[in-house]
This record gives sequence, C-alpha cells and structure tokens, in this order.
Amino acid sequence: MTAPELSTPRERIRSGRMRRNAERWSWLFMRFSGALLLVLIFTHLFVNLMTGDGVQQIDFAFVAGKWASPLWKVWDLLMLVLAMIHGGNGMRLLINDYAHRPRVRTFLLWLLGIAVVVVIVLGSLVIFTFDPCPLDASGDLLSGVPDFCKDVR
Amino acid sequence: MTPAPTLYRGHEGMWMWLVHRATGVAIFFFLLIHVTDTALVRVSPEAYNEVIDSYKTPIYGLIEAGLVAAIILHAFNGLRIIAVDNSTWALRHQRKLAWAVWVIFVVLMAGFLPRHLMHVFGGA
Amino acid sequence: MTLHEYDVVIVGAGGAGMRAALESSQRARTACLTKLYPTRSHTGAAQGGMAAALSNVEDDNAEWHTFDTIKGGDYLVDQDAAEILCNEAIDAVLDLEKMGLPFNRTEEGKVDQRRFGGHTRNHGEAAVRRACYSADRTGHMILQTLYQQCIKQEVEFFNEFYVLDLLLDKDPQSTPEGEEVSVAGVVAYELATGEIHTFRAKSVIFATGGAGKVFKTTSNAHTLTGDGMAIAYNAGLPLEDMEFFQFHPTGLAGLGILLSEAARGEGGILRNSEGERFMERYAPTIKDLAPRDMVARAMANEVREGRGCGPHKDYVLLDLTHLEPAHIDAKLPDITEFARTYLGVEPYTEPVPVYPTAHYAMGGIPTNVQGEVLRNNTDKVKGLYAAGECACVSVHGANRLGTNSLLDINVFGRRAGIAAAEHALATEAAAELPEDAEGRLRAWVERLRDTVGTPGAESIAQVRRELQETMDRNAQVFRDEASLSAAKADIAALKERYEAVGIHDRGQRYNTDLLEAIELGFLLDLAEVVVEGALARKESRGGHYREDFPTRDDENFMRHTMVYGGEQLRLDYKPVVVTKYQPMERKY
Amino acid sequence: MTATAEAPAAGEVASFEVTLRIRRMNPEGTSEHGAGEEYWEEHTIQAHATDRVLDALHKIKWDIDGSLAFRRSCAHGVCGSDAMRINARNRLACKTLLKDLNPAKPIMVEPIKGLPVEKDLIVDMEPFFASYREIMPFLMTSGPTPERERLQTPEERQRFDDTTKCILCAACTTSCPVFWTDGQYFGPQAIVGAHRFIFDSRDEGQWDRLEILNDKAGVWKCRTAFNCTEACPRGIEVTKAISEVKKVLNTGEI
Ligand SMILES: Cc1cc2nc3c(=O)[nH]c(=O)nc-3n(C[C@H](O)[C@H](O)[C@H](O)COP(=O)(O)OP(=O)(O)OC[C@H]3O[C@@H](n4cnc5c(N)ncnc54)[C@H](O)[C@@H]3O)c2cc1C
Ligand code: HEM
Ligand code: SF4
Ligand code: F3S
Ligand code: FES
Repeated sequence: MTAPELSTPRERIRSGRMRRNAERWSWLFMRFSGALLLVLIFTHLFVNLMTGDGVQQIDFAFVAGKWASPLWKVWDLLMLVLAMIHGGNGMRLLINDYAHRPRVRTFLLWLLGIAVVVVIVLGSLVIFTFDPCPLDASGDLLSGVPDFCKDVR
Repeated sequence: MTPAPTLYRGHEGMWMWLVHRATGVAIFFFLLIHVTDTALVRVSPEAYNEVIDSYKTPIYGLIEAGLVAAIILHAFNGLRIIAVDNSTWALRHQRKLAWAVWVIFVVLMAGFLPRHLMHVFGGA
Repeated sequence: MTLHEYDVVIVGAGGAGMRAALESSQRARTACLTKLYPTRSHTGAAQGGMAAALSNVEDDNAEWHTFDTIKGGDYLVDQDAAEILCNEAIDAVLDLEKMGLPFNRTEEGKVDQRRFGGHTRNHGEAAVRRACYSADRTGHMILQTLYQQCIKQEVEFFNEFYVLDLLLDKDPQSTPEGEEVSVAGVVAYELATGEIHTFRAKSVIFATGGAGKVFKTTSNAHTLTGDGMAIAYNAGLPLEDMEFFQFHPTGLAGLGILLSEAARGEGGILRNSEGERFMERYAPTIKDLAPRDMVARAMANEVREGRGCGPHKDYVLLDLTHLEPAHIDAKLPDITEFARTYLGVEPYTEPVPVYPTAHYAMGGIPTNVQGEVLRNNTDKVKGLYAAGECACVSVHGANRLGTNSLLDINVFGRRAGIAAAEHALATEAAAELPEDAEGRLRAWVERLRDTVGTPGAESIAQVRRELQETMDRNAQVFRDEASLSAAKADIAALKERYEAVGIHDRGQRYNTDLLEAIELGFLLDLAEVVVEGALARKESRGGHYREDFPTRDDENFMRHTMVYGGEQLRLDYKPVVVTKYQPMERKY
Repeated sequence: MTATAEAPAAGEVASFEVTLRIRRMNPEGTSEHGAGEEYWEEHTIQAHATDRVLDALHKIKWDIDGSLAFRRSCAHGVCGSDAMRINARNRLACKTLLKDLNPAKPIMVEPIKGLPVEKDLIVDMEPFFASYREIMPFLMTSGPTPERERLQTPEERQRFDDTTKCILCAACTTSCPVFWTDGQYFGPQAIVGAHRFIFDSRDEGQWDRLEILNDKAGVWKCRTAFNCTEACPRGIEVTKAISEVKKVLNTGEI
C-alpha cells in the first residue's frame, strides 16, 4: 500500500513571484510617509506655534518671511503633498470600510480624489507662485507685506 | 433592559485603533481647510491676515490645541504601529507601548499647552 | 420530503468518517453527513498519540505491536483484525505525514515517538516508544489534517445534519440466515431548518464515534451520544461487546476532562494520600504505564481503601512536579493548561487531582475487517459499513491500548471508504427505499413536538442525569450482580419515564431541545445494552471487572457478546478469532 | 440542581448565585417576541466554583428554558463550538469560569459579532469557513511522493507550531473591528490558517497562498487592533502571525 496521490484539483493560481499589489504599496507608503511626516509636521508646528509669539505671530508677513527661504518652500511642499496623499489614502481605507453600497462608495472615492488633487494643486501653486511683495492696482505695496519688501523695491 | 447589544470591550489595541482613525480623519479635514486658507496668501495679504486673525481668537486657539493633540496622538501611535509590525518585542509589548503614547502625549501637551494658551489668551 | 441520491453516504465526519471520505470521494459520488461541523468532532480532543511500529527511535516491529494489542485487549481481540491494524499502522502514519500532519520530530527530522501504556518491546520486556505524536494534540492535528484534505478534494459535506434512521430493504432479524439484506439509505434531520431529508445510497458508512455520555464522569463530548450504534440497534442489527467500556485513569477529578496517558509516558507518576507510588504494587514491571483498565482499577482501589486524597478522599494525584517545566511545555502544553484553567492547579509545582473517567467504547456495531456490518455472526448487510469508535472490528477486545484508536479510525476508516466505494461502483442501483421512508422519524419528531407545554411532563435533563448517575454508581470500574441489577432496574424505570418526556421548543429552526430528547433515547437504549451484557458476562476481563467473578473465565467467556434489540432484548455470542496467540495470564 | 459535578479539588465548594443576561433571537418568534426580534433575557441560577459559563447555559437550557439555542460539544476548549461574546469580549463558554467573571454583576452573553445570527447564540459560520477554504489550507507539494516521511527538523517544525493550534472557533475573526466594518476582510483566522502552511518547510504552495493574502481582502486590511490575539482561546499570537506574513510579502523571503 502506498500513500494516496494527493493531486490539487483546484485551479492553481500561477505562482512565481508576487504581482506587485497596490494594497501593499499603500500599506508601505503609510508607514514611510508617516515617519517622514512626523519630522516635517513637528518641526513645522514647533516653528509656528512654539517659537516667538506662537500663533499670535502668524500673519502674511510671517508666511512670506518663511517662504523667502527655499528650504521652507520645499519643506512645506513636501509636507503638503505627503500629508494629503497619506491622509487621502487613509480616508480611502475608511471609505472602503464604511461605505458598503457600491455607488456611494464610488461617489465618495471620486469626491475624495478630487479634493486631494485640488488641494495639492492649489497648495503647490501657492507655494511656487508666491509673491512675498504683492502690489495693489496702483502699483503700491499692499499693507501687511514683510519689511524686506521695501528694500527689494 | 436596554435593547442594544454591548459594545465590544477590546483592550488598548482596539481603542488606539479608534483613536488613530478618529485623529487621522480630524487632521485630514483640518488640513483641507488649512491649505485652503493658506492659499489666501496668494489672493491678498488682507484676506489672509483677516482669516488668520480669526485663528487667534480663543475658540480657534482651542481648536488648534485640539489639532496639536490629535497630531501628537496620531503621530506617536503611528510610530507604535510601525514598531509593532517590525519588532516582536514591540508586538508583545504593544499594550505598554500604547500607554507610552499617552505618556508622551501628556508630556508634550504639558510643554505646549501653557505656552500656547498664553499666546491665545495672553491677548494681542 | 427532500430526496438525495449518492453512491456513498458517510455518517460522521470525525477521524474515521473523513478518512473514509477521502478514499470514497476519489472513487465514487460521496456525501458526508455530520451533526457537527467536521472540525468539532471529538477526534480533535485526542491527545497522546497514534501507535505504529515505525522504529524511528527504538527497535520495534508490527508483530510486537500486534501482541501488545491482543494482550492489552485481554485476548478478546479478533487476532486477524489486530494483525491488519498493526501491519497497516506504519503506512497509516506515513500517509498522514504526507497529507501534512505536523508530527513532532526527532533530531534527524523523522516522526518522533513516545511511550504509552501497554506498548512494549519484545512481548512485554519493557515499555517501547511507539506512539507517534504532536505534543498533546495529536487528535486535533489528525482531525485538522483530514479536514484540510477534504477541502482539497472538495468532499461534499452536509453539516449539522443529524442522521436519525437507517433504511434497510428487509428486516434483518426476521430475514433468515444466509439471505441478503441490503442498505437503502439514511434519514436525516437538518438542524438549521428542521427539514427531514432522505439520502438514498448504494453504500452507507457509519462513523459516528463514541457513547461516553451514558456515564456522568466522562472525557467524551456532550455530543457523543452513541447515535450510530443506537440507530443500527434500533434497525434490528446487533451490538457487540458493549459491556466493555474503558475508564481512563487520569480524568481531572470531578470533571472528567482527560489528562492524556502521555503525561505518564513522559514520566508522570501516580501517588496516593501517603505519597506512595502505588502502581509499583499493582504492575511491578511497567508501573504507571500499565494498561488503562489496570491503572483505573488500582486507583479506584486506593480510594476505596481510604488512601484517596482531598477533603473527601475521593481522588489520587498525578505528579509531574519532578519534570522540567520546559519539558512539560514542549510535550504536554494543553493538558497542563486544563489543570490550570479548570482546577486552578499549577502542574509545575503541584500534583494534579485525577480520577478514572469513562472514555472509550470498545464495543459497537459488529464489522469484519473490510468494515462490512454483520447482522448476525456470519451474514453481512450489503452496502453497510461502520468504522471508528462506533464499530467493533474487534481490535480492542476487552480493553483498548492508548493510541490504538487513532490508529483504528485511520486504518479501518480507510478500508471502509475503499470498500464502500468499490461496492457502490459494482452495484447497478441502490436498494429500493422502503415505503414512507421517513415516516418513523417524522412520527417521532412530531410526537416530541406535541409534548411542548404538556403539564407534568418529565424533563429530559432530569432523566439523563439520573441515567448517568446510576451508570456511574453501578456500572463503572467495579461492577457486580447487585449493582448491575440496580442499574438495570433504574434504566427500565427511566425508559418508562422517557415515554413521558416533554420538550420546550416547538420551533423548526435550530431546535436543539428536540435533538437532545432524541439523543437521550439513544443513550437509554445503549445503557441497557451495556448493562445486559455486563450482567451476563460472569467473569472479569479487561475493562469489565466483576467483583463477584474477579478472574477471567476463558472456558465460558472467551467470546464476543452480541446483543439484539427489537421487541425483546436478546443475547448471543460470537467466537473470537485466534490466529497465533493463545490466551495467557495478563501480567505486567 | 445538585447533580452537577462537585469539585473535590476545591474542597468544600461554595455555591453562589449568578445572573446571566442572554441576548436572544428566535427566527420564528415566540409568544412574547416577534420573529427575528432581538432582546435580552435574564436568569438567575446557582453555581459552583468550578462551573463555567457553559454549565450555566446548560442549567438554563435543561431546567428552565429548553428553547435556548447554542452550540457546544467537547466542553473543554478544544472543539471550537462555543465562541460567544461574554461580558462584551469573545471567549469560549466552556473555558470561562463563572467565578472569574465577577458574578456579583449580571454576566452578559451574546452571539459573536459580524456573522449573521441564526437563533439565540448560534450564528451562520459559513462565511467564516469560506474564508478558510479560500486560502487553500492543505499541504501542496510537487514531485514524487517519498517512500517514508518527509524530513523536517524540530526547529523547522517549531517555526509554525503556534498556528497549528487553531480550532477554527472564530473568536478572533469576529472580534476584529475591521472584520465588522466590511465583510470582505478574510479575517485573522484565514491568515492564521495560511501561516500554518506558509512556514511549513514541506509545503510548496506558499506563493499561491501569499498571492491570495496580498489581495484587497488580505493581510493589508489588518490595522493591528490586537483584539484577535487577545480573544484567541488557544493563546495563538495571531497578530504576530499576520505580521510575519506581511513581512514575507514585503521582503519576498520566507
Ligand atoms: C479526550 C480523549 C482523548 C483521546 N486520546 C486518544 C489518543 O491519544 N490516542 C488514541 O488512539 N485515541 C484517543 N482517544 C480515542 C479516540 O480519539 C476516539 O476513539 C476517536 O477519535 C473516535 O473517532 P471517530 O471518528 O470514530 O468519532 P468522532 O471523532 O467522535 O466523530 C464522530 C462524528 O460523527 C458525527 N455524528 C455523530 N452522530 C451523528 C448523527 N446522528 N448524524 C450525523 N453525524 C453524526 C459527529 O458529528 C462526528 O463528526 C481519545 C478520546 C478522547 C475522548
Ligand atoms: C504626524 C505623523 C504621522 C504619522 C507617524 C502617521 C502614521 C500613520 C500610519 C502608520 C498609518 C497607518 C495605520 C495602519 O495601517 O493601521 C496612518 C493612517 C492614517 N493617517 Fe497618519 N500619520 C501621520 C500624519 C497624518 C496626517 C497629517 C494625516 C491627515 C492628513 C493622517 C491621516 C491618516 C489617516 C486618515 C489614516 C487612516 C487611518 C485608518 O485607516 O484607520 N496622518 N498614519
Ligand atoms: S486563531 Fe484562535 S481565535 Fe482564531 S479561530 Fe483559531 S483558535 Fe479560534
Ligand atoms: S483584531 Fe483585526 S485588525 Fe488585525 S490585529 Fe487582529 S486582525
Ligand atoms: S465546547 Fe468545545 S470548545 Fe467549548
């Protein structure tokens, strides 16, 4: 008597290596972006809220002052993009979990996608086309611009 | 007798998962608004300053504090999650790590809140 | 009525049922009916191991194994069956390994083996390592592995279908000897809907497991109510050797939950209230590893003579404290957890209270070595098979050796599966269903449903409790004429009361109340058979110990008991098959 | 009710009163409750120190109301029949001692969550077993079958020991908050079932299984809530098993 031959009657999915899968990338991305965001956001918060006068110091001039430095431009851009994709992806997971009806789910996913894209585009445009010393219609500096504008003019 | 079923009594892991979700969503919506308002810098300094000034009222001050709280929790719990997936030690001690997140939270908030509230309420 | 037609219908999805299904479903259209989800079957509770003379760690061979099985069974074993069991054991284990069963391993990577009661080297010289195991969850691994293979082979299961009636084309008792009786199918009750289904089949295999619930203190599951045995019995077939019930020495005291013999195989020691290793007195050579009937009796005797432990002096102690905790964790993780969970005892440092617990039915539906069911000493019922604990081949005789049952279910489950499929393939059509095939069951169910709300009805639970108590009191490790007669009278009274039981649930869906009532009917029938057989057997042999006849009587009782039901319970005997081992005195 | 096991081990066993609050549902309705209506019902019974929740349920079923429906078999935690929500946590009724539950307060007993309730404490297990079957839980090998056993060192055997203990009770899957939210997640048990084979040195079907677990409904759905690990009556480190599968998917190495 020998052992019964155990065949595999079920259709075997062709093995080999894994098809690279979106869920896996999503999972990995959440971890890497999360770690990076930790650094980015905490520095951001520290600079904005803890140094100087905290919230009170924030105004146009403060922002313009920061964005005068390319470091902060890149910093904020990276933060924006990563946070939006990280948060957007997180929201996608939530929608998948809670929106059961396929049409509602599709609708919400589109809404989310559009929101994320709009915010990223808007945000990057602002950062890149930011003019620290905008002029009014008559060609004068607007009020509230940082002091260094006067030197630039 | 109450008709509703009981709420599942998970341990730290489940509650931290809920906290992580809730804070993640909160931060996300805050970010949507925050980017939009920051975009006003492109429109005009007045418009921006006007909006930002409203952030300096006590109400927004408190919301801002809440946001910082959410970020601290979400961020350090995020680190806990990453650790749990990468180290058996962290996995086995995840409940302690959850408490560690709260300790960090309390410490950081203790550092942040007084200063922040001073700025908010200290008048401008 | 819903009618299903299959080549082979298997009743039961424990080890025996699924092993049969794996063979049969490869060859013929097979349905496997089970009252529980397959993985809930009690095979999963088996702990210690499965015997096979693999010689992986010590010199061993199938012939020694055969000898031990026969001697362990106190020479009531059919020796041709025992030879098959032990010869096919090696392949049975290897087959399971190839199916993926995660056995414990030796350093060289082979299947590891451990000692077990009654398994010896060279006809009793010393204990031998013969039991293949996976920690103390061997049965769990067997059940899971077989279920996994059934998933692979896409075996058709009918889960939570209670088979409650067997359909034969003729009455087996009134049909003269030599004439053919064939199986036609079974009738089943679907738990989820309350619907009754008829399964017509060319072959039917019964693999419904044990009947431990006739006793109060038992290692058996609540669902082990001997359905298959009782159904066959009610259909007019005999039951063989039912008076032989094994009481496992080490049940958790008061609860009956089993602590495997592996605990002693790994070095555990039984002690009485004086701390004495009392087995040295009863079995000087192999001491704590003597066969179960002897150890159980020795324990009961210690307690009877006042050397029991605890406030009521009603148990002895299983001492593992001299073993390394790491060793315990590696080899006996589950049973030590049972002691902690259920008795709050820490086995690393405290001895565990134990007392014999009703464990295994040596008897059952008589079959030959192909698993074919016999309707008397010679005639087979065409197409009807039985395997596993519900069957009596008889490889266990008067006392089963530990680890031989997991072996039995695999060897004879496989054989029954092959034979049933081959019979089905060679058969043109299944026998005609009797008229109104499900009438009997329908009437039974309806009658019980109608008892809902009857004032003064007997309670199922109360009748069952009293049955189990009288069996524990009167038909356990020690029996005699008086106690057995008392049990007999009690059972007769309880059977009468059973006629007046009332249930609470009239519903169709998941009416477990109704089914418990039916199961109780089975228990009562079986208890009666056990007691009648025990009363008639005026000798002591293996698991059956009569204080009024304390010795074995080969002259008059070297034969199997056959009990027939019907109008009047009738006893008969069947000769034991002897090939090469003449009965000797059983000493260890 | 003196017939139940007197525990000699515990010496003179104190008996105490305990109240069970059971969540019930009769699909066919009763005289007081409509078909499919869910409601709580309370019973007070006498119990002993060694009694488990299962014993209490039996007392109610056997002596008070036979229509109470629940599954059980082995009564000592090895068959996986009686996972239920006891005091708002998944446990096996037969492994939970009443005295460990603070019997001063009513003990809440409900069906496990996330599977359709059929009657009282009985749920439809089919979706659960379907997920198990999905991950192909059987040894897959190629090449000729060897004469003797396939060799495996004790270390290789130890590698997957933890996940071989699973009794398919569903306590883990039905405690998982992600499983509750959407029925698509295979649930922790299916991953445990796959883990048992992925890390078995004899198996060659790992990548087929991993591919299934890499899917939308697979391991990536786990949010490390740990309810599964905490609920598992067999003490399996479920989250660890899941995390090991994730690691394999990320590194491509077993
Ligand atoms: C605690 C314990 C430990 C043990 N340890 C060992 C050991 O170490 N070694 C050893 O060799 N043996 C051991 N045994 C004995 C051995 O486990 C059993 O004898 C063996 O598993 C029985 O297998 P089976 O397939 O015949 O029955 P079971 O596994 O009990 O299966 C019975 C099947 O029949 C089904 N069924 C029953 N009635 C009906 C019905 N009316 N309709 C439909 N289906 C039905 C059930 O659903 C179940 O699927 C142990 C037994 C116990 C109780
Ligand atoms: C500060 C640093 C941050 C870290 C370390 C971090 C970390 C993480 C991690 C590791 C996850 C995955 C959780 C899991 O798989 O279980 C996650 C999820 C998520 N994050 Fe963050 N994150 C950070 C910031 C943010 C920000 C700024 C947002 C909002 C825009 C955000 C929104 C979310 C959301 C919505 C989820 C999904 C939650 C869920 O599925 O339960 N996170 N985060
Ligand atoms: S992993 Fe644990 S909780 Fe989950 S089904 Fe298996 S035994 Fe039950
Ligand atoms: S509870 Fe669920 S989220 Fe993961 S850790 Fe367990 S599967
Ligand atoms: S009844 Fe078997 S696990 Fe509880």
